[in-house]
Amino acid sequence: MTQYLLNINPIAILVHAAIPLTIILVYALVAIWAERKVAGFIQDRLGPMRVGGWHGWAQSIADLLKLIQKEDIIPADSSRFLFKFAPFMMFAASYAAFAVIPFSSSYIGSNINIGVFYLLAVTSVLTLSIIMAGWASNNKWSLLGGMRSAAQLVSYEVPTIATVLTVIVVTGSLNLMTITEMQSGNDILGFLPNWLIFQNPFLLVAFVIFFISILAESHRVPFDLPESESELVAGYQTEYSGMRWAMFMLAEYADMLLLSLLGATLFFGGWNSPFGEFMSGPFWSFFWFMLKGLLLVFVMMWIRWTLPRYRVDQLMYICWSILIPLSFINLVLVALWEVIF
Amino acid sequence: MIEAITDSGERREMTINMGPQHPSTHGVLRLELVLDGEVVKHVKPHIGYLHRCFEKYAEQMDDYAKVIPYTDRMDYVSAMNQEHGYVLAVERMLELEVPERVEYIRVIMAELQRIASHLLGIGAFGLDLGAFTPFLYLFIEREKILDIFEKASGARLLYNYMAVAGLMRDVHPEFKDEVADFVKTFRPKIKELDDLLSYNKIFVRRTANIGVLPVKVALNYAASGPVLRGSGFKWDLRKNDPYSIYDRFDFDIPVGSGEMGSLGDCWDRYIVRVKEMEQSLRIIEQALDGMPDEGDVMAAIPKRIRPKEGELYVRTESPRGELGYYIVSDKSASPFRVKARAPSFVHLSMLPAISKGALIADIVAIVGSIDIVLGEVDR
Amino acid sequence: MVEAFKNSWITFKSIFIGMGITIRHFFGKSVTLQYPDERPVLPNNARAKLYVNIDDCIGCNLCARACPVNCIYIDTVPSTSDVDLGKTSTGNPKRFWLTRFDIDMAKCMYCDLCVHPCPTNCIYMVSEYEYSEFNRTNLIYHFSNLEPAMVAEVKEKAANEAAEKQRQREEMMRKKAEEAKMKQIEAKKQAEEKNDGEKGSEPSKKENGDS
Amino acid sequence: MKTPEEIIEILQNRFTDEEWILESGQSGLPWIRVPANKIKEVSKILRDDAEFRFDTLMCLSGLHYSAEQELGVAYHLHSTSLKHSLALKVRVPEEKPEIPSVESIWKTADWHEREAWDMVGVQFTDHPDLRRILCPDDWEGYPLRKDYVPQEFYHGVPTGEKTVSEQND
Repeated sequence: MTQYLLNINPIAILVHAAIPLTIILVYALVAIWAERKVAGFIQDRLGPMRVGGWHGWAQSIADLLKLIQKEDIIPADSSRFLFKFAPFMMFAASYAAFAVIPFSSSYIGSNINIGVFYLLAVTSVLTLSIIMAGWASNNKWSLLGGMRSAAQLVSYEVPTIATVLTVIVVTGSLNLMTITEMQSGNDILGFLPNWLIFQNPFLLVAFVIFFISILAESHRVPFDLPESESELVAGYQTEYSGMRWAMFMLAEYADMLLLSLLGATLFFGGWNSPFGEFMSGPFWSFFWFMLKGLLLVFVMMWIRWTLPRYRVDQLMYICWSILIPLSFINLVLVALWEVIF
Repeated sequence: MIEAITDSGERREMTINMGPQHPSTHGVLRLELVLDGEVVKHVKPHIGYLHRCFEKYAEQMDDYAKVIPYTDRMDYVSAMNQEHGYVLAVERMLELEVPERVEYIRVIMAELQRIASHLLGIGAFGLDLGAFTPFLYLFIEREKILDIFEKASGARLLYNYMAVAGLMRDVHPEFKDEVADFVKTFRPKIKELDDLLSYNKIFVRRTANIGVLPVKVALNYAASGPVLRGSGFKWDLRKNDPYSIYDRFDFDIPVGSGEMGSLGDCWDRYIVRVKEMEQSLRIIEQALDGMPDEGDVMAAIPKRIRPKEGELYVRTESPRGELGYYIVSDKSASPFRVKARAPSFVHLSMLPAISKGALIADIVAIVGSIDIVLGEVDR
Repeated sequence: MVEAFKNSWITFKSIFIGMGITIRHFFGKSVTLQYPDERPVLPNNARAKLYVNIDDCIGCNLCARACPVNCIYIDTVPSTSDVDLGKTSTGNPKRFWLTRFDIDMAKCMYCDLCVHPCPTNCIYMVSEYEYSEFNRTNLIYHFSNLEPAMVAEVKEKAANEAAEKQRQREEMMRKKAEEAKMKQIEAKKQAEEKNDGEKGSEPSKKENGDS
Repeated sequence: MKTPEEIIEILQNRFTDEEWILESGQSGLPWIRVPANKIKEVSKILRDDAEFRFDTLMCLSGLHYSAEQELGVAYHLHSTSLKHSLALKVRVPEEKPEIPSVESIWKTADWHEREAWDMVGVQFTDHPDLRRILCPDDWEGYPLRKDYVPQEFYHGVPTGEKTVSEQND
């Protein structure tokens, strides 16, 4: 252990830690602005237009500055330590998971051979932090939001893991870098890239289940029950204000990106270019990877501004009665397909 | 609250206040919910946060006409219908006849207002269930109606447009074209709404079989309007107790059919409103055809309105249901008593009866589906 | 099983239809008006702010009486005989100095009821809608164009004239009373004289009648 | 379909010990004056009897007759099956304003009666939950009485219009 610690280069660690953080922060600023623009355009509005000139591009920066200045209110009878700690823990959980995401053909935070397993394990800390926030606020709406979210996240982890398993069955690896590398090339039907989603019809089903599950995991409509504003005011965030609330927001968007990037890695070839060797290389692979991830994020936004929300019992019904059996059946079918072909 | 969860073994109930500041109580309504987990054991509505003494004000006005702006403020979402009921009551008290043209304009205005009000009601209902976008699409249409109102009356929300024995001012010359244009552009939007919201499976699952209101209970509670029709009872004051010139128009009364779940659930109440908008369009078209182009908009009345001693109860079909005015005159220039029987008030009182055993999310749906306006509940 | 698949198919179908509609709107035109840059065009008769054309006001107080919220305050002083206030543009003669014509726009509820009774159409709604203030008292609009000195002068004059008139009236009354008294006295005198005469003549009449 | 005249005749035959009168003003519609202690009985008959079938209580309003020092309650009934309407009125002295509740007959009377209690102070006996509904629970006085003077302070907050504007100015 001490030997291991002595071998660590602190600067390398800092650099490795800073790269995902920069990506998350820049992405969060852009995504919050983009979410408002998407909402605006879908609703025949314009969204933010004033701050910064062109289409209000500086709106989220202005919001951030405002949130920093805001008073940090802590409810009198709250459990102070947990209340203060919860937002940071939530962000830490999604941030830590970025360590194993292969951003580009030449960059991955930590190329460990249990990448997927690590990612799923670390993100389940999210549940804990949300319950913490909900309970510590000493607010009934927060508590309800926290309980809902605990139930929701724990349930939807099962179909997520089951669909990830299908990919692992096909690729035989837990390392995300390896999984991505296995998907390079354009061999299917002569022109389609070797992405897993094209390789196996049951993987398409797996992707649909995976996508529904990550919608639920990142609390997006139609599964945004923990913070459903028309029912629970703001759910577990009700008592938060200022930067602590901003941390929740940041963590939520980071979570969205994380799961979208995971989806892109598992099903859409990660950083592989859709045109084979054309436009590949470390920079372009980063570009393609982010593009795929952001497209999935856009679809999540698009769904959010289209659909109403499920009720809590229906949410559970969908998970336990439909998605979980379906995902396990699908797992078997994928395995059979792999054996036969 | 902390005991409620640290307590192991026995189930304990949690009392929670929904409102008066809550995103989906449609104003300042407080619901006292007793919860077992997320299941609602009891609901106790508390109202009065928006009480503005409409009735006391009405008694203190020294003119019957001065009450009209206050009626606007009762149900601020459908001000035209509120005025319509009140002026009809005073006119019946005075035994006045109003010019033909006035009647037609009043009906067109009332029906446009009904559409505008339903658009808001439906949109807010969708919003309660988490569908944000339909709400804003419907608002675009509502704005068009408000533009027409603004051109005619000068105001966008509280019109004070109808006067006793006539209208405050004549409509603008291009009124007919504008309304006809609106009718034409609005029809396809209902189809779009159906696709986006009404028949969306998630929406249906959230609303079907929720808050079921049997006809018997509805009648015992004197429910009216879309709430009663949602329970499958064919009852519309425009047909069953015609006032103004509604007996001249040909339109249907849409009723709930239990198409998606059981009869009288939230979805039925919702779809009745959607279908009613189409019927209102039909009435508007017919009224536009029949409306005289020229004519006075004010009947000759004495400067001071002094009805003879007596009293009467006049009811009209407002977008939310039966809007009644009980007016008592003691021969003086100010009314002795004006009581407004607000449909939302009655509908809200049945909330405890129809929401037993629902989840919190269902309470939101039920409150949205009975479409209350707190200005009218509290008056 | 088949039912479940059918249900999920319907769910997915309705979701895709909905998403199709929203994406169409995504690329459609927006209806937003960028407010301070673009301004909505209000119709001419929009009711946004009360305005009084004070030159045409005759101080009849009808608007203040029609107001349900009592937000119009009018004080008038009758004009003296040496001043002719002229006529309004509608031809009504003006007989009052308007020492105060205030409208509390913070109280006004834009109901239009004060506009209709006005005999000279001098109070009306205009479509100016940007008049928010930091201080509530700034929302009380003063329409009277009389200087405070003028107000005092006018008031004094009016008071003087009123006093003069009162005095005149009293004098007249006194004169009248005197005259009446005189007349009464005269009448009494005459009556007495008559009576005296009648006393002598009456019996003779009777006698005549009897005979 | 029955006119009030016909209804009063039937009632007269039913309750022979009372004299039923149809009252009316010079304009508007007539109403039947019902003695306070009879209202529940009459209501039940009006709702259930095949001749009446008044299944909905459209409106219930409290009134204050200051000249006679009496409180009144007006009931407006309608029958959806027979399509006739009727107005009833009960008047009680101000000192003892007790009227039996009709909540058990028409559920809608629940809130209407609470409102009448809140606004004019009619006491509905055997009403299950007679609390103030529009005003706060600890409000003083009955706002719709003609001689009502609003309390000056409510929990230290001035209630009058004048005091507020004076504060702000």
